Amino acid sequence: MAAQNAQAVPALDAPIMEVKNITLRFGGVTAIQDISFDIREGEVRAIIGPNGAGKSSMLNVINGFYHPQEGELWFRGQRRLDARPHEVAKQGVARTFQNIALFKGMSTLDNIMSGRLNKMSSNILAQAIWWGPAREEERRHRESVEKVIDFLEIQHIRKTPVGRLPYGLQKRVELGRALAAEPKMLLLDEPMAGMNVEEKEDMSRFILDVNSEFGTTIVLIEHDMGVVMDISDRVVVLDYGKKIGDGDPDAVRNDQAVIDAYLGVSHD
Amino acid sequence: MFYRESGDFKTKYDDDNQTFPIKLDRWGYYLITAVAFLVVPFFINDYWASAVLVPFLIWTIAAIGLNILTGYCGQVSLGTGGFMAVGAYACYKLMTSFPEMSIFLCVLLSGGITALVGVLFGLPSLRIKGFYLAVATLAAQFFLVWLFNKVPWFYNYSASGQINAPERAVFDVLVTGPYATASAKYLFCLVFVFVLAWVARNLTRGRIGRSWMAIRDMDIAAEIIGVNPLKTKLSAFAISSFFIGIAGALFFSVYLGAVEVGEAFGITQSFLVLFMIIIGGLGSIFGSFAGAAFLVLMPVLLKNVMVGGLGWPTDIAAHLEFVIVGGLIVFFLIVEPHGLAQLWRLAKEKLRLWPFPH
Amino acid sequence: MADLATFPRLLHDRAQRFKARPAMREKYLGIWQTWTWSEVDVQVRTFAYGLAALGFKRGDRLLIVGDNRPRLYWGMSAAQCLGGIPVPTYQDAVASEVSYVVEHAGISFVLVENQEQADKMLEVREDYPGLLHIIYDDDRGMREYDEPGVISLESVMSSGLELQQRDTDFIANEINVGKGEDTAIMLYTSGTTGKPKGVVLTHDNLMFSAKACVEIDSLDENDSVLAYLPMAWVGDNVFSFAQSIWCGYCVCCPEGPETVHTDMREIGPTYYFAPPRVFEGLLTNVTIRMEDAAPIKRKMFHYFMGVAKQVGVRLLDGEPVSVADRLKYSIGNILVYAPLKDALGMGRIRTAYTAGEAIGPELFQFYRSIGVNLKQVYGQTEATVYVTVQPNGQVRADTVGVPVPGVQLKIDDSGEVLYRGAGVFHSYYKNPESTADTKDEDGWVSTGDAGFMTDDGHLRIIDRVKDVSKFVSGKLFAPKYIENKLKFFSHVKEAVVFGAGREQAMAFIDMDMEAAGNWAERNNIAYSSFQELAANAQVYQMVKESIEQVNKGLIDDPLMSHSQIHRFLILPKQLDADDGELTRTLKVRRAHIADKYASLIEALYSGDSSSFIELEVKFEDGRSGSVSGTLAIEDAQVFASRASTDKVA
Amino acid sequence: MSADFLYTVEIILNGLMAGVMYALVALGFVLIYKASGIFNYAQGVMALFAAMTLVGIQSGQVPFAHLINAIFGTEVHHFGWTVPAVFAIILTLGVMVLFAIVVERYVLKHLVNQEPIILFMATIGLAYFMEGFGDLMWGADIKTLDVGIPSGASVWLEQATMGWAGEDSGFYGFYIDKLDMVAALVAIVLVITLTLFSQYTKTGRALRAVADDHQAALSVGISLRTIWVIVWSIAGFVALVAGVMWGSKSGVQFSLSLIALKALPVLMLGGFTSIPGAIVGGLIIGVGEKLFEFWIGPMIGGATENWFAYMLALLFLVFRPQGLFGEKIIERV
Repeated sequence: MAAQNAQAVPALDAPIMEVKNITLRFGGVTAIQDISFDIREGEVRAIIGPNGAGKSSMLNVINGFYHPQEGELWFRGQRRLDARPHEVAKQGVARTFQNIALFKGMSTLDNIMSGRLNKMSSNILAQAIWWGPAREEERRHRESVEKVIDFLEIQHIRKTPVGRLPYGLQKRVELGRALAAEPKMLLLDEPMAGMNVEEKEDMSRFILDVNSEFGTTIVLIEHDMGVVMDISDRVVVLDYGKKIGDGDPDAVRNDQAVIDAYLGVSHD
Repeated sequence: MFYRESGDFKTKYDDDNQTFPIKLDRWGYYLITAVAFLVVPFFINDYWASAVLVPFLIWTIAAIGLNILTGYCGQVSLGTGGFMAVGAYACYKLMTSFPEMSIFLCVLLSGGITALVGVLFGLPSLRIKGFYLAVATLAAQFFLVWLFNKVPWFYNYSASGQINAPERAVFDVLVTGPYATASAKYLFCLVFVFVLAWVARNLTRGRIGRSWMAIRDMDIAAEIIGVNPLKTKLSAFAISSFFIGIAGALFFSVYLGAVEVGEAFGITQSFLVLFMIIIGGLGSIFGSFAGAAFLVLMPVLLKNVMVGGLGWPTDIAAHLEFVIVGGLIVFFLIVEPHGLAQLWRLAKEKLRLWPFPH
Repeated sequence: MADLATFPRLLHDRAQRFKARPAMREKYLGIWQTWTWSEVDVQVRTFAYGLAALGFKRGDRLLIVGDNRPRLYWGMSAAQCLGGIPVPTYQDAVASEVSYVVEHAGISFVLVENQEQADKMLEVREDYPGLLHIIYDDDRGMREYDEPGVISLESVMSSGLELQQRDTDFIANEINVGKGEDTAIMLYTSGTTGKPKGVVLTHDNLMFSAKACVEIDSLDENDSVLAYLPMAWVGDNVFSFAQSIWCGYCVCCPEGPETVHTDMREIGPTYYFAPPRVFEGLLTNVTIRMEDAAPIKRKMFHYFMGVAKQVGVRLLDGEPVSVADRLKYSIGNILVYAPLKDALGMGRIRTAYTAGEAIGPELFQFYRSIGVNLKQVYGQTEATVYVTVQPNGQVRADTVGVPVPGVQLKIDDSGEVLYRGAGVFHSYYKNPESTADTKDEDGWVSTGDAGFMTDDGHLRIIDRVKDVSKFVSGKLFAPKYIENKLKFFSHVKEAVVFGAGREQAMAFIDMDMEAAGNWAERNNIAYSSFQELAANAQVYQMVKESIEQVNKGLIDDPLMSHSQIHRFLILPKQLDADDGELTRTLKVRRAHIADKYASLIEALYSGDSSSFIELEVKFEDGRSGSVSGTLAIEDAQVFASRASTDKVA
Repeated sequence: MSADFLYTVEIILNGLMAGVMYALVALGFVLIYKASGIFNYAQGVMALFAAMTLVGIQSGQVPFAHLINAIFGTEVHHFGWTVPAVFAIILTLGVMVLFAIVVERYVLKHLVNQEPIILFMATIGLAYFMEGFGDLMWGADIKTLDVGIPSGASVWLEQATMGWAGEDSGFYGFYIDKLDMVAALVAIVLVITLTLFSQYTKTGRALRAVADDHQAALSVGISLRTIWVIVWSIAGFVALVAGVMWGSKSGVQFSLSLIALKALPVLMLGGFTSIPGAIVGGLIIGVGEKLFEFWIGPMIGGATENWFAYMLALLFLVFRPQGLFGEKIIERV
């Protein structure tokens, strides 16, 4: 994270990612239809919408897990062709999952260390004899990971297998794993689902801290409207795979189409 | 109870990350290593070497190998016997084609060749998962055994179809062939076990090991955080096969001396190694040792009790062995799916917490 | 060797002497980051240069707010280098409390641990604009602060480095100017009444206490201590700062307040200090965890704890113990004591101290019996900790030890303990009246505690002087002392002892419903209400026996023997905060009770064998009703004093 | 029609017959997998065990004779009676049901909620156990099984087709074993019966439901444990049928248990959950391996049946990981 600290505060207006006319289908079902929006460098961008609106699919498109049939993705000024998720990760996109996707067989520390896997490169021979570069690499990354642990205040569970942790802490560890990758853009899929008020407050604080401390761009799906309105800079609203609203929280809140979608006005 | 951890604190990541971070464990490890290298060779006799220690060491290598693939990377393989055969035949061809080559190098190269074959058969793992993959690895098992049986080049066109290990020496001490002493065979295998276990530990604790475990625990999430599934799975297949190949080479050259492929490297061996890692503990190097020890020792013990002690016919003892091994596997899976290693971990945890229960 | 009169000089000397030995450790980023003595010396000097660059001058005060962090301790040293005065304050104090200290001490520099403390100081600054410089250690969340004067420790250090290059001898010269009688530190005592008072301690004071660790416990540079008690507390300054620099032992800072226990287990300090409540908390924790153990293990545990109780303390004191007992104890040591100590992080302790308040004898002996060399020290901020301390081999549960070499003790007519010596504080800052009240012209300091010296020269504390009064005979009457002894019995929940201005002591007993109920069940005593059980003759008999036991214990004390309880009764209802009989913190409100139960007290003194009473009671559901009935009053046997000629009643 | 062509047809026919036998074993796997998510590796050994038990009962063998003799120094081997095939089959069925109950009670019950791979390994353990247990119970010698199924070449078929390729072509007519034909017939009947059972009976519907949703199955009113017993009993029955067929064909011996290994590629091909898949997969593999051995075998040393099925399945899966009849897997996160 030290490297990022040194970076200048990015210009807020430059888009880090542009989503252009994306359409995604599964068999005959259209999950996302002709959606376009942009994500600016350093902002907190929320994607909201009722269940089945295509929010998670959108996230999956952004990080390369699904490949849309139509449309373009532009990341940091370059068109991104269909890339495998691990390639997208290397470009600086990290994410957390709606249903916690931690590595159950590992400790908190190892889980977060695994977030740095794509920054590690020592060769297999050096690793086999645990010599020089491998050892040095491990040491260096451990320190960065420890900073993440310190940042998220999870020192006390450092060596605990994640399976034994309560839900709220697991969510935090998962955020830690994503942060460890020092992403330029962080995708959070319902980071506060199933949390109590206190845990939500903690999580909101961490998200805002990440955003301000490291200048990380954050894309967030969240159901709790209060949280969304509090912490996001701009909001995209999806409904039935279509975009029905886009703008700052206040504008979106007062948008008739959005209100209709949430109040369940029938679709024609 | 015996652990005194106060004051055993870490001031460096290297110390925190070492294999035996607790002082008592470290001493235990040093002690066992010292006994294995400095004491056992002077007391070993032919019976102990051939019935217990040498097979234990060789199976340990195979078990570590399979554990890397199955326990760490989550790819179940039933092709261990076939890969051991590759190691054995590679070793035979190397020994006979390059008589000057050091036996150490022969064995290592055999591992390397097996690794290449392993990668080849690992390729489908990118598309096939779970049981499907397990069954697919049987293809390797059957195909490879068939290959070594049917292609005479592999057994140098010998009439019997068998391969026989020529005599080779290390520092003028024979380690293969009928005249090799028990202690020479034992020490030769021990060196491999010692180094390979250390290598396995190193690999599993660093970048590669974490990639494997990430794939094992949740392959989709692993890919999304940046783990390349292709490289990771293939590296697991390669390294696993390297270990298994070495085990096969040693099994042939040091232990058996003469091999008929269907018998020595049949599917039974594949299952045997799988059982070792289940009983020992998936995802644990210690478990590989424990599982190998268990499955090598238990038949010897049963045989001694039933045939030697009670005077029963050997075939009944053999059948009972099946019943007991099978029963134990089921028992272990029910009681402790993570095997002896987990039992050991729990016991250790208890001892560390003593006198508190939790 | 230079004259080591001040701590900056001492530190520099230790840096030459202990060089690469560890001086401080801090659990940070998962490992124990370690600084050697030379490194600490360099850091402190750089810090001092940095402070100087900010304009910190001789006599300036540096407020320090935060958990125990190495850099905060260095801040103390750095300020001292420049002839400044560190003022550590409680990290959990709210802004308004800190505000008083800032204003009173006239503080313009503050060193804070993190954002939370920085926010607090910014809040203080709204009312007190003199607070110019806020230096923070942890930069988490501080990036966006652009308030003037808020500056990171890192940048202070780097400007320090710059200044150092320009003026290489500056700090060395400043250190040389310092004298032993200079103020080393100012500690605000959280007075229970009135505003906090700033206790001014000089380098000489601290040096006196620093040397005590070598003289009493022969600590050296191989020892280590865990710094986890508030930096504002005098003990931490002595144990984690002054003594460490003197002896060269290592000070270890835990990762955070919630990991103190794990960190303690890892470090395994050899020197330990905790108030009784910490020891009590640990013991409770042990008991609770053992409850969950399998029956066999629990039995074994209790068996060996029994063995320890019998012989552990004697072994520790070097008294003769039979071979069989030694054997039992050593088995117990393998199975229970050693692992237990290890789990508590006390496996390597050479000396542990408790102070601050009286420690229960059971609790005290528990730790000693498993081989932890726990001792009591009696001290005060004003004494720079040490007044009396228990030397090895002379440790008792009921005394606080002998005067530390260099300290004189005397007991005045009212029974109050006074002391004087090298550790006695300079003054209360800007508060000459209080200084004069506490310290007389001859240097005697009043402790506010009543006590006496035992025959073998140990000090025994009875109570606070203000809680002690007199019988008509003019003899000392210390109700709390006796009440505490009574409360030691499980069936006595509270006791209220009367005697001030009377001839004899009498007692109200407030029965413990749970313990008494259990006891009744075991003895097949039927009862339908508290009142009924409280009036039960067998219960009376049991209480009577307890009181007589206490009486018997009192006769050994010449000062206390006439305080034996002559008569008592058991109250028909429990003392209750809702009825105004207890404070909300569950302390007995003596005056209120005396008032409310005046008729009962009269009955006790009149010699009646019973008394009728009717009481208003508030029930839990808010209704009120009355309890009435005739209470029995019983005599308790009192014993002839061995030491005096008091008559038996 | 050329002789080569007819030879090929004969091979295909024989392959189809063998394929039916593979399918028969595979069916047992599918049933258990569908109902309990368990990949039952012990299916092959169950067939062996069933066949051994059948022979043992039929010939009046004393169970555990060797063990008893070894322990007590006695010499008991036979009761001295023989049991008619029909009764023996019914008794064997009873043993298999008993076995199902024991498995449910002592194994499955304790392994609920474990990962599939753990369950798989448990069945390998079970297979080992049963193998040793069967040998202990009935002895490990090779036994002949005869329940009256006709065997040997179908002379009628051979004669009827003789000369199709012309007199001089060297083609003597189709050579097909009667046993294979009976097996095919039995397998077809079995498949139809099972299909009807699962479609039209309450229990059958519950079995199907349990695969999709444990809760739903419970709401039908049959406990999960009962369902498991039923499924394992049916699998035992299928194993018995397979055991009888294979045992009649090549004797009851250890290698019989290896037919499970033959069924595995069939399953990979057909998909673990599909009954039609098992049948079609069996046929493809049966025909495939015979043709391969006929055409390619001689060039590379023969005995390719050992591995051909696996290689075929492997290659197939690489291109279609969900098998023939499996649904396309959409991965989610």
